[in-house]
Amino acid sequence: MSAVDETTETAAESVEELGARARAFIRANLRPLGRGGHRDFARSVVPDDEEIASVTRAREIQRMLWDHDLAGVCVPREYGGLGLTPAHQQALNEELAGYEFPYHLQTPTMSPCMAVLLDFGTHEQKLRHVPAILKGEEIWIQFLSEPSGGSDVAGALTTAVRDGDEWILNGSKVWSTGAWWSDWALCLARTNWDVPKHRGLTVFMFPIDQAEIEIQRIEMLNGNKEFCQEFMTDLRVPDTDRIGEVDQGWTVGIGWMFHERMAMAHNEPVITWPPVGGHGIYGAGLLVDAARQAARLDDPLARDLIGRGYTTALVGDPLQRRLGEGIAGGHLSDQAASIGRLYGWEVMKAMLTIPFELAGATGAAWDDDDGALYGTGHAYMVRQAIAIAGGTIEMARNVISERVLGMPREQSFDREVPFRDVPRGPTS
Amino acid sequence: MSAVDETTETAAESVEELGARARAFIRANLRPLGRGGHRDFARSVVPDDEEIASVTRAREIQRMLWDHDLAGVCVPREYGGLGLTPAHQQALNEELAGYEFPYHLQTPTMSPCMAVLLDFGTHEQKLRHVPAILKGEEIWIQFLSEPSGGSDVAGALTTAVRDGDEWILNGSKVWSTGAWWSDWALCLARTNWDVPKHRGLTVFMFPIDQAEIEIQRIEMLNGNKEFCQEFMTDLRVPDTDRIGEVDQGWTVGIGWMFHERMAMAHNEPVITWPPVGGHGIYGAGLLVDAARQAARLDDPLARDLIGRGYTTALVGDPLQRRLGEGIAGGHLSDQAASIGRLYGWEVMKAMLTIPFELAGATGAAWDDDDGALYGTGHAYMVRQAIAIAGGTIEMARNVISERVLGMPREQSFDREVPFRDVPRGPTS
Amino acid sequence: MRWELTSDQQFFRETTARFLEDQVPVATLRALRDDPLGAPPDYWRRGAELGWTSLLVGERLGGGSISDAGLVDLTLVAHEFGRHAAPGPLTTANVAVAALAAAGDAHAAAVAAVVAGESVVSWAYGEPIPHDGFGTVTLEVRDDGDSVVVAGVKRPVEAATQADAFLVTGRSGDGLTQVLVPADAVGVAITPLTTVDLTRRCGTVSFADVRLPASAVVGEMGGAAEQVEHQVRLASVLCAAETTGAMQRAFEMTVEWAFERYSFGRPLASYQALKHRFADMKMWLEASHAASDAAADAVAEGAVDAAARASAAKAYTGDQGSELAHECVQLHGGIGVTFEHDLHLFLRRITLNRSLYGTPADHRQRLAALLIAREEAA
Amino acid sequence: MRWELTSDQQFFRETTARFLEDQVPVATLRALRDDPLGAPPDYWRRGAELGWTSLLVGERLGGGSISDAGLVDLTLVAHEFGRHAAPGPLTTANVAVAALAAAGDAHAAAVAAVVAGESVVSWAYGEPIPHDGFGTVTLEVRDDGDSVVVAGVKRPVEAATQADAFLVTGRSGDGLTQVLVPADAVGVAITPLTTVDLTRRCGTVSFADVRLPASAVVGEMGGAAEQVEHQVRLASVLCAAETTGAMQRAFEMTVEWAFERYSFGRPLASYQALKHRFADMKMWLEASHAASDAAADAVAEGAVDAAARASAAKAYTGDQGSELAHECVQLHGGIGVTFEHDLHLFLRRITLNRSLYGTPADHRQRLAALLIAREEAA
Repeated sequence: MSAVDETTETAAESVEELGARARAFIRANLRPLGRGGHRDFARSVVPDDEEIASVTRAREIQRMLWDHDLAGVCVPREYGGLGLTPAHQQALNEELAGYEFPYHLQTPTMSPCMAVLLDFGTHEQKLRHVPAILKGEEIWIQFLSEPSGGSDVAGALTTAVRDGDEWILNGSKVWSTGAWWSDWALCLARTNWDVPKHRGLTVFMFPIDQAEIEIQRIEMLNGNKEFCQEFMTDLRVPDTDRIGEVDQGWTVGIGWMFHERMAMAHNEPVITWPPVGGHGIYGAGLLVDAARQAARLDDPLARDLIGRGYTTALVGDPLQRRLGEGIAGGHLSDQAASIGRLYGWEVMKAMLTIPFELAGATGAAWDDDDGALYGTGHAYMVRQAIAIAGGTIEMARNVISERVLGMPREQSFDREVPFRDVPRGPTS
Repeated sequence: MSAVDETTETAAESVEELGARARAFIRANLRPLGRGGHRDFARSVVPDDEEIASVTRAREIQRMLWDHDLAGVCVPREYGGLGLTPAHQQALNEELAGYEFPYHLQTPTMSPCMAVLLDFGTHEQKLRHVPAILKGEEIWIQFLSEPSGGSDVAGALTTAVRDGDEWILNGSKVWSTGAWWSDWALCLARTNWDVPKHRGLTVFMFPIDQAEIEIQRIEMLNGNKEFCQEFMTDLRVPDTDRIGEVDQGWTVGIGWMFHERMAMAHNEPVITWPPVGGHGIYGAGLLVDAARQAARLDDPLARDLIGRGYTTALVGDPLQRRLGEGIAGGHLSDQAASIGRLYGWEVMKAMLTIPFELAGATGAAWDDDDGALYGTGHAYMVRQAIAIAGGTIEMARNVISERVLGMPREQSFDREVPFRDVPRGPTS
Repeated sequence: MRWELTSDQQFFRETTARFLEDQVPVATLRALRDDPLGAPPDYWRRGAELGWTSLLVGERLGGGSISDAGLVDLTLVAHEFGRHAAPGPLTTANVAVAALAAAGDAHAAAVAAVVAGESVVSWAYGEPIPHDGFGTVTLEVRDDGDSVVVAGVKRPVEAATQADAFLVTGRSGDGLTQVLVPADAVGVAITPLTTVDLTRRCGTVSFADVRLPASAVVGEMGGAAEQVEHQVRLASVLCAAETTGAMQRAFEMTVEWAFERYSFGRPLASYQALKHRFADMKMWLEASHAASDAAADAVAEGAVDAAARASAAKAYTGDQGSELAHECVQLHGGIGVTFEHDLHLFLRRITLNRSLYGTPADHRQRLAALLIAREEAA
Repeated sequence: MRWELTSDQQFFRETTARFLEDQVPVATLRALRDDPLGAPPDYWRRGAELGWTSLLVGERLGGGSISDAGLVDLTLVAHEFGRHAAPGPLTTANVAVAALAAAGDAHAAAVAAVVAGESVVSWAYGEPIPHDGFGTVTLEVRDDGDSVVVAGVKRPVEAATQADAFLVTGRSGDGLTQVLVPADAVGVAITPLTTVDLTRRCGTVSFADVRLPASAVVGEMGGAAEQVEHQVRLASVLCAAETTGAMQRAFEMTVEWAFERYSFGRPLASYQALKHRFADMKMWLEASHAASDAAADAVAEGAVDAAARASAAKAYTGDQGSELAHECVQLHGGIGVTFEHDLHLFLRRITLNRSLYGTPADHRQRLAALLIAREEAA
């Protein structure tokens, strides 16, 4: 499965040419990242006005990429992309090392949302949304997880009922990133309760800014309010905004999961993201920043931790490339994307844990003058979010053992029975 | 469940008095352990003559303990013991730190074998064997695991068929320690194939040196031949050497497992074993010996490893004491012994891994002059034996989650069907 | 916590538990998030009436213990503090008052005020980067005739903005000196830090040539090394006991969740991959209980292995407490990382205790030094 | 190993695989356990004919590669060596001959003999405790007019008792010097070591003022540092590739076992706790493939991150290879620790590669130094 048009004409531009063009653009237009003092969702609470400002900046950068023919490197030309190869995208990514990039528009907008649209949308649906996304005009989110659902996204309780040319949606979704500053949503809903769970789902898309959608922001333990919960009450969606067939939404859902895992693994050709081995927001360089701030650059124990983190990061990029190539070349099933998702957690765990370990007591108590050690305790405490959001690591391990290695499936009590009869708790 | 007679009369001797007496005996009679150059089953191949010599020495020490009223501290007086408390045994253990002790007679002889006999044997059976064991005259082994069995010891295929006042045994047992220098065996056999597996087992005891028992020594990957496999062909055992009721052997088996776990955890009051936090064969002191030999005593990374190992060892003794007291006091189920078995692995893993890590390249290639680093690579490679023998750590985790925490049992296909119908492989 | 308590200990523990349930339920803890003191009014004084601050002080100075070993009794309070993620400077205030009491009658008035809960004295030990290596003391205490001069910076100091005075550990040439410095002394500056815990606060306290009468010295000038070492052990024991209580609570919540939460039509508790992780957690939890109880006994008795047992308990609960808390979050899924859920209260407490008074890595270095010394002597 | 090979590479790899299956099946490996050379007669020479020793040597000196990158081709051989736990000094001999060839025509005859498999030259780099810190070189090479004098001890040296000569890395004042020393030179003493591997042997080689003509120097006197650094990278890449092959084989054996072995009436492969561990192992395995292939590319191309990629591959495969091999043993149960079973052949190979040419901890220190230098320069 791939969001990339395999039939694209031979690339007019070489990888090196694109890289050179990207380098020139970046140096002329983008701001280099500062050293130390990384403030991100994990370490600190970003005030709303700053958050809005960075979303606005991300839209600007995306528009500049569009204007300079650097947006949608792997997206087919008919939908506004360049129709080039993953290697071209990688050349752009590598040039971005150390520079700002349109962080807020990558995941979930480019993938899984746009990737799902490219795989399953109609020609008209793609024409309407893909160029808008590539210009930075539409930011998308996923209406996927539900409060009761945990790892079982196919167990969606959000219900869509047909009413003429429209559908009426009711239910609640959760863990969408930044719903309050996003434009469109991709939503998995139940359209049939009388069949087993995978056979009664349908996918819809709709604008978020509607009276029938109430957005509540979820406060994470570190005070961050990036994630939201949404409540849909009699939300009407035209049938033309349905993606895929009625009750066949799990076909779309499987592709959706695939792209989500690839995105979590930073292994999606439609995503623009600098390599993690480099410096930058989650690059290994931040470990050196932390050790320097802790005055431990010469401490063998600190160096051991830096070496561990750098190893983890350095292995990440080639692994994701190997998985991508293995899937594209038919050496691996699509499901192997879960390996990348699991490894993505290894990298982030190292990046969120090691600075805390380097910080000593400053990891528990800090102030504004602590530079790269600011908020390392928050980052450490919230780190499991990365092992949960975007599909838990437990689900990834299930998928790897069952779908990649072919081991027997876990016993389940929801596969053969109508969804309304599935046990949902100790008393049911 | 306890091998200790709860009704014993009030101890005539205080813990301190016994400790003082033990100290005097030990200093007068036992050899202090040398420093460095630990040669054990994991690091090196002990030649057979050396092995026999140490077994003989172990019997001598046990006999000296007997002669000095220090054998069987917690064993009832009527069977030759002192009828004292676990605290008395602990006082003896602590005095043994740094001295030789009758290693070869502790496990499986004292526990699980003697402990099972004390729990389930008849008065006559105990009178016949327990004093002999305490004098060092009988070394026992377990005929428990089978080549096909893995973790499922209750799935025994060794069969016992009744013939008048005797039983005829056929089958194979494996992973018995030092069968070739031991005297008696405790054996779990199937006496009924037409009932579910736990309901058709019976326990027997018999001398090992018989023509109907063929002993093959198993070579471990490090060249050590401590373990054996035995083949029984028409072995006749009198019914008076049956322990427990016919077909009720799993009742004995549950006690047997319990004592095996307690023994693996060095948490059996009938076992004499110096504390692991000290120095001695697997004491934390060996980590210092290894670091000294590696000339890394001042290396912070080496010290971190030493600190890790020492922490693991120091926590071990109080944990085992806590579990023992918790079980004895009714705060924990007997099944909590599995926690101690699991932790015992943590300690041994540290003791077998850290010296290898300290050794650097010497861990892969050594000679006779390498002192405490001799054979660390062998010890490292064979370390999982400790996580397998005496009940795997996987079984321990099953027991802790299911029997201690009360979580749902794993689905099994062998609980309700006659044992002969249980699937044993992909084709059955 | 140990299996068997005397009935007096049991009553003492339950009194504190009931008080905490009543005074600082989780809703109150959340509400205290931005409160400068991080505790309800009069909370600490009433806790002191229950005995929270008197257990390491001898009877002659107004203290007393429930059993023979006041430190063991105090770990019962610490355990309940962990179970309830309770506010209050329990560790730092007790370590400080133990030091004041150990100096005899010289600071009897200060001791009495602390014991009564009318005053908080906080131990100021750690120093800022680059002097934050565990055990490093660079703050200077100068003898100047009838007065002493204190110069340097301490960080993090628990309850910095709440304390009435600080027990400051400083250096005088080759020796260590401890000084009781009022928070309002001229030259003392206190700035708050953002702290991982919801109610326990830390700050930076700087001493700009603070001049005090010589009587402010606690113990002998330059002769405090042994006392400071004892304080490290006390703090380690109390952190370990409190962390164990927090682990216990987080674990119980998560076991309960595993039975109630269904996924794919089955409770989480029925999945073997999770069951095995619960088994490991149960082992860490029981080992933490055992390690911290053994450390309390050893330090209370002044056993030869007291330093090692205290550091082993601190290192073990620090590492395994964090692992357990992260596993509990993971097993809860998304709800586990929200502020709305209670789990983070315990994760925070575990994280704070791990970081203060020596990280696990710091204590491993101590343990290695202790073991090497023991082996070299053997 | 990479997904896509050219047909030439594929043919080359298969030729070696078939040769190894034919010449050194596991029964043969077991039989070689006590053999002094650890290999069948003529095995190495015939392997050399297949190209095992020529890939890092330019065509002018009799070598040549299958693709553009001889090192990449050589990792295909190393991978098969790992999969078969094959005997032979593959890493050490190739690193040594690459160094000889890099010195131009000076050692053409020695190069030709190695390429033909008629001679084995082994790289003597590491030194005994207390000089065993990775990268430490204390062996002395003295310039003495027309001759050089070599004094010191090297350990462990692969194939020590088998080698015809040693490429010895030594120190000359501030610089490094490499010397080609015949094994039978006066003053050379070789003593075997017990080695974890079944067929690959190590020994200690001491040089008691061994005097050789100045022409024995490889490269410039005192100017070998850069070449030695390149050798460390080559050895790291080859160890990583070989270890990945051994991991692949151990993993395949264990997956197969999990499907065939029944416990409690179910295959092991149906237990979720084990399935999740297999998932982690699969991740380590794919990551090891990726890391070692990326390292081979980077070193072959002389990329700016070549040193970091080589060390990351060595560290990652060293740690994760050992973890995977131990997990495979554990999942096999008792049979997995026996000599009778094949699994230990791969565990041994992984353990040896982990320990030679820098342990994972050594390479982490290198990686930290590289990253710090990069960041300081940025």
